[in-house]
Amino acid sequence: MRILEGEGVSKHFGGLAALSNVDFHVDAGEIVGLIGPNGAGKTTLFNLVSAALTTKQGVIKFKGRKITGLKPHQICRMGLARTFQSVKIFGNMPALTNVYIGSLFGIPAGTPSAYAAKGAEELLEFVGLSASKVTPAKDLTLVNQKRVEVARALATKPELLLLDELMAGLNPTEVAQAMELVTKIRDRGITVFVIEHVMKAIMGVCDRIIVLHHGEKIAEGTPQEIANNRAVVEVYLGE
Amino acid sequence: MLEVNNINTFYGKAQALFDLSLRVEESEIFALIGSNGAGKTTLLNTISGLVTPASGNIEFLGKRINGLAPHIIVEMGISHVPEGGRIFNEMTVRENLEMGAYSSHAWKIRWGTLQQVYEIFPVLKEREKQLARTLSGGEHQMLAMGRGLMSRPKLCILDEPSYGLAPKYVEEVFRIINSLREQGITILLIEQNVRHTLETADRACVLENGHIVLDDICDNLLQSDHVRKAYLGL
Amino acid sequence: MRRKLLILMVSCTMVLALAAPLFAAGCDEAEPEKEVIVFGAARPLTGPFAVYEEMAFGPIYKMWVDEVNARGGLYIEEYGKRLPIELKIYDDGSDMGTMTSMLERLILEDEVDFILPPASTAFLFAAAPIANKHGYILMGAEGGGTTLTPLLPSLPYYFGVLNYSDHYQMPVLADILSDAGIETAAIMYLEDLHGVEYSGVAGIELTNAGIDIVMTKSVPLGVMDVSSIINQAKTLGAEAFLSFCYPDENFLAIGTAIALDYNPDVFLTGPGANFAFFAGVFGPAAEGIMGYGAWNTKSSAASEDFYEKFIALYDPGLLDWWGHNLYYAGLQFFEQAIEEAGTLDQAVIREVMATSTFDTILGPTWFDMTADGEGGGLLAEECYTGQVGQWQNGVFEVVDPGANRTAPPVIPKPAWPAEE
Amino acid sequence: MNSVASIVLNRSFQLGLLAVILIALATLPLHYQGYNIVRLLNIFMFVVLTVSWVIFSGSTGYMSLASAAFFGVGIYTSALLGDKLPIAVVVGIGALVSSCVAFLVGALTLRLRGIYFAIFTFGLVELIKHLTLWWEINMEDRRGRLVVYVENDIIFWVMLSILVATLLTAYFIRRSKWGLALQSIGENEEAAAHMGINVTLVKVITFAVSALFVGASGAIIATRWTYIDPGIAFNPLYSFMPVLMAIFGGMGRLLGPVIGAIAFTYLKEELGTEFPELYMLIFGIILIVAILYMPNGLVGLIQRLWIRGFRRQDADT
Amino acid sequence: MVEFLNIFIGGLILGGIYALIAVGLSLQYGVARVLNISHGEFIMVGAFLTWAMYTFWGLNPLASLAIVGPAIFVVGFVLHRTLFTRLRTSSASPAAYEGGSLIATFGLMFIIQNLAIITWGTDIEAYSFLNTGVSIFGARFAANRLTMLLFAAGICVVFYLFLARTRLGKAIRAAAQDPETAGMMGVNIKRVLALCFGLGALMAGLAGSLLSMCYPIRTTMGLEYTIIAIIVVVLGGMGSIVGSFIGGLILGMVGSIVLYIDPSLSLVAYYFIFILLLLVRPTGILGK
Repeated sequence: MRILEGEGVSKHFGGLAALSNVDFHVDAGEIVGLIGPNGAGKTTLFNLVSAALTTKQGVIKFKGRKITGLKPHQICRMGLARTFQSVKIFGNMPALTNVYIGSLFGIPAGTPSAYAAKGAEELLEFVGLSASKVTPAKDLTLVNQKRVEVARALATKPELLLLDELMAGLNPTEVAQAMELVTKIRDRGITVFVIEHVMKAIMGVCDRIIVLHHGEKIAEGTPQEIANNRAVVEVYLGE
Repeated sequence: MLEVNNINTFYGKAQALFDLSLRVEESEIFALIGSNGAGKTTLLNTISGLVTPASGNIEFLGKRINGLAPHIIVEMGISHVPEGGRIFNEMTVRENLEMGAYSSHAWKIRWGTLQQVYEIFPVLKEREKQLARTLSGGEHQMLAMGRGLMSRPKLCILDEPSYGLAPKYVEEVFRIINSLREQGITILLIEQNVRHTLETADRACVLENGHIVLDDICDNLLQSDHVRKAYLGL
Repeated sequence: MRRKLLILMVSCTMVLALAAPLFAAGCDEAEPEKEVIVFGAARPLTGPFAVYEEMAFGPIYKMWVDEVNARGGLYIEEYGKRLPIELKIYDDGSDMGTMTSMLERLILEDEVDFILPPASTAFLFAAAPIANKHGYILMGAEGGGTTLTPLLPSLPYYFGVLNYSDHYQMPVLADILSDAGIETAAIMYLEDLHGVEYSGVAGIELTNAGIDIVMTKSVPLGVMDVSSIINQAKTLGAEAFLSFCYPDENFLAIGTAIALDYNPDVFLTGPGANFAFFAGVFGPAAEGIMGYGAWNTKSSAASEDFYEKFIALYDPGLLDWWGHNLYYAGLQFFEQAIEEAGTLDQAVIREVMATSTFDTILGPTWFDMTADGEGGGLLAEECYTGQVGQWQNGVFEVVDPGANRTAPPVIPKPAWPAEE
Repeated sequence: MNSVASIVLNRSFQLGLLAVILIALATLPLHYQGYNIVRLLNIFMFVVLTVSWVIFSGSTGYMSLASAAFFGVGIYTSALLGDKLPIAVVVGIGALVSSCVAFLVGALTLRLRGIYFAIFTFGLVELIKHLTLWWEINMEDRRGRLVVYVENDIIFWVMLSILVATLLTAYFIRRSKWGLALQSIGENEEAAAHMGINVTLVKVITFAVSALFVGASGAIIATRWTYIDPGIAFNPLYSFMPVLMAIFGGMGRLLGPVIGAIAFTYLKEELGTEFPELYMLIFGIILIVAILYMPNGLVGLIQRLWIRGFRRQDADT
Repeated sequence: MVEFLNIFIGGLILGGIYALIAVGLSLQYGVARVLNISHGEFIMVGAFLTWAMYTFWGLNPLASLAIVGPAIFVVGFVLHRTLFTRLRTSSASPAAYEGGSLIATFGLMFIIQNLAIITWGTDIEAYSFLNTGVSIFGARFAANRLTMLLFAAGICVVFYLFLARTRLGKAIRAAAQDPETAGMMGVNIKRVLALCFGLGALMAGLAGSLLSMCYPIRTTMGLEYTIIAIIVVVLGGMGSIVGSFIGGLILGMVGSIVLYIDPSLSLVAYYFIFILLLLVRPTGILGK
């Protein structure tokens, strides 16, 4: 089943085409990777899907329903959550409150606050941060802030999670932990769509990879296919 | 060349560096390895004067530099290429490079230096008149490094030069780091790409929670069990 | 826990702060012997209206207080002795809310014996009901207006001294203009009570006198360029240009008219032209410019004396040839009424003021009260020294037809001086 | 010490104390007619303005300079309807009209952030002022209006009610889910939107709610002024003051703006009466010294002293 | 044609003075991060110094620019080195610094105004300088206003070249974008920030000097000019010097046109244009 699909999605900034006519889809239960050089339009695509930017050309569907034109909070409540390339946490609030807000507002009918609080604690533990519950989020390290973002996104009870460069700046050991986290998220029945530069990670966890270059989709396939794709090697992977 | 002796640094109330010492010798690539939050960037900021250590001292070419303002430290020959590049987006590529040569001795010879930088990074010459924000990610990092070289540094501090770059550009960055050493510039490097870094650098130290736990030549570190387990994921 | 304690501590402090003055008010000591008469006022020492304090009523009430005290004070029969005057001036910062509060503070908390008026028409309007409620006499100095006239029956304690648009100025202007054979006039007025009233009354009076008003333009407060208006008046060939604005705009209008070489037969401006420093700013260009409200040293011997006293104390440039003698006369009237009443009881003094005529620098002076004698009053027409003035050879001459005139009007006015 | 503290910290004791203060205030005009009524009235007004400002701007970080617009709308409501309807109804209408204006402004300014929002709202005050002026002069040939006169004690009671309503609203918003949403908007609006918060709705409604109290206090205070014109009603002072008072008091908690407004109003009046010639100078110096030495406002200072006091006590025992 | 010239040159005159008032504020906010509410007070002080020197010593107002500018620059520079530097280093965050400096400039406004009132009183002052007509293709303008325009334009151009071409100018622009990184490049940040504040004050002082030739002045007029300056700066885009020029010119032109059609609507038009433009471009004309 296609949980997310886009047809002819384009975006222009001024005269510059950030995305032109991209078709893509994500199937339920998959982990899909989105790679490409900086400025290829990866984050723009995420922004369009999550409605941080408005889609004027092309159609994006989530669970078969057209979501172009909806507001971010509506998309979130439909079950699509995301994290951000540059972290956007609620810095002066404790880590737990960050997650709590996700569970309070992320679900259409809202959650009774007691349940929400309990859920938030569980999720913080899930991402391995139960020790820093009361620390203001801005005092956490970048890695932990990204984890808070993941927990916060999960708190909205999503069916699809967009992860934007979760692993940038991590050392190989930390990358391995992050990969494990992504797999665990999928094991909870959540479809994952990731942007990553760390090839080892992307090759290791993704079922399928989409490659963007200059706003166009240049390749799509299993990690094996991508690694051997001439065009991808040329513009992105290098010899 | 650079000697850090027993420094303690605080961020607000939290101590970030504990009694930390290290030495960087002339014309070597010295790498700092550690997980996020270990204090690597704090250490670099302490060296370049953005953060003042609470105690201890830092000497560069035999002169004490801790407590001096950043602009004086630049003048003495330390150039800091910050994490993420932090180029001036609303200025042209050329103006960014000129800013790199701001310190007075470098300013006088900036046109000569500019030609040298353009030789190392030909793409910057092509983009000379563009606003820096129109550059792609790879070019962005080139500009940051080029700008760092404009001050004719004796010691160049590179804070995660490959952060967020496509694999193809990561190769390019390491190639450039190597070529800098060949020109006689000493380099202090932070990188997450641990294997690549240890293969490129001469010596490295491992920083954990504000303490140095290992300090050795890279070949030894590559063999170390601790490094292999904690940083290479093996 | 600390936070709760903190909340508690602060609330306690609040309660104490509230209770303290109540307590103090509750245990008033026995009334001591009266030693001094206190006059209180909320005046604009700062803010945009501060200019009034410096140039209009301010110098006059200070001068008057000093004079009275030099004589030993006001003789109050009730106490059988002279009591000196003390001033209690608060700064209202040119803010209406602050002014009303300060005025009530003076009356209720400081229990001053008398109050002096705040500055500007709008503030007078707001002060009058407060003064009336507490039974304090309010002499209106800087301000007054047709809007207030219908309210007079409800304001028995209000005594206005300043002349204004239909309080004789515009009718006199209309006479002067029609006598001189002026047929067309252009009006520029400020979007403010003053401008609206004057342009409205001038419209009626001039039209009645057969003068055609060819242009009426309003400008907002803070306007920075009026050349389009001057150009238009020039194009229309208006023989008289009337600027019902404040000094800022009036100065701008004159400067622009000089630069654009628009020299109508009559150039009249509102507040600004009446100040002595005006002639200094414009030099020979001031010649022939008219303004409303007028007196000068030739008006009477008493005026001459007042002028001498004033310049002995202040910079002559501060002199106001419209209101200064009126404010001073108002205070002289007030002073004599208090002594006549022989008490500080304002109701008694009010009756004296409403029914008596006293000698002031204006000559015999009285107020025209509302028909039933129960309301407030305005200075009588006969008391004014002049309604319209004109700069002639450095003197602000009174050019009203009739006995007040000190010089005939020069119409058309002389040309602007040639470039230096 | 301990037993006193436990009594003092007892919740019902605190509530009781609050009730006593409230009753004391409410019955004050019955036995006292002096100037303190007016003084308290002014303080109440500024507390209302400041707390209303904080309800929206304090948590969302959008610095609104529109208070003067809502205040002025309230004032004009009173000027237009004051003599036709009972004063309580007029105040209610003033509140509602202000709130509607705020709703429209909020809906219009959604795209503006930071300083642009602040100056936009300020420009709006000026636009409304000049439009009203232009309308009065060109369409009605008048300038300014007389407002119906109301006794001080009535004004006092109405203002006290508005104050209580404002404080209660601020308190409950702060403690509710809604307050959390506001706070998260202040921390990071984009993230808040992606967490399922309807940021537009939350902002606009809060803005409209905060304007309710500002409009109401404008409507009632106008009756004290008795004569108003656009320049008086839409005085930008009433946009700046709440901001200054809130920062002066410290915005970390609800008490900060309250204390800030009280201290500020009191200080301003006392200086203006005690040192009329030098009060701006002294006031300016106090502001600068305050900002240099009390980075967290008055409340921050009190807290610091308080904690220090505690430490000393601990050290003594 | 004459009418067009009247409107056009009238607009340039207004626009020139608006731009000059705004550039200083833009520099102070854009680089030094101080939204200077006391900006208008510096304008007022400049105007009064010029007036005083003209009235008492007969000094040509244009010559007094050379005295007023440097004097006010020093005041601004010292103020920043003492007050604002201290505030900046003690502030927990950039946002806290912006709030704190806003309060501090409010304080400054009160202090400067009170000192000016003590020195010069509160009455209106004016003097007549070059108040003669000059004819340009049949349209007449006051010579003092044209002089004001020429000087304002000259000052703005020199200032623009300073920022675009010189080493210090580039340092200022770099510091505006990222002060910390500029420091890493060898820029003495404390000095550059103080310099910017001083230069902002200097521009205000010069604007005041020029204004006093054409308009009556009062010690209480500062805030009105501050408001104009803030409006122009926001219209142009915060931190963009060129934006301030354009914003000033747009307001000037709009003002001139509306003054021609219906003077009473001029202020309404200013604010209407301002609000409309912000709604279309939420970060000003040249903002990012």
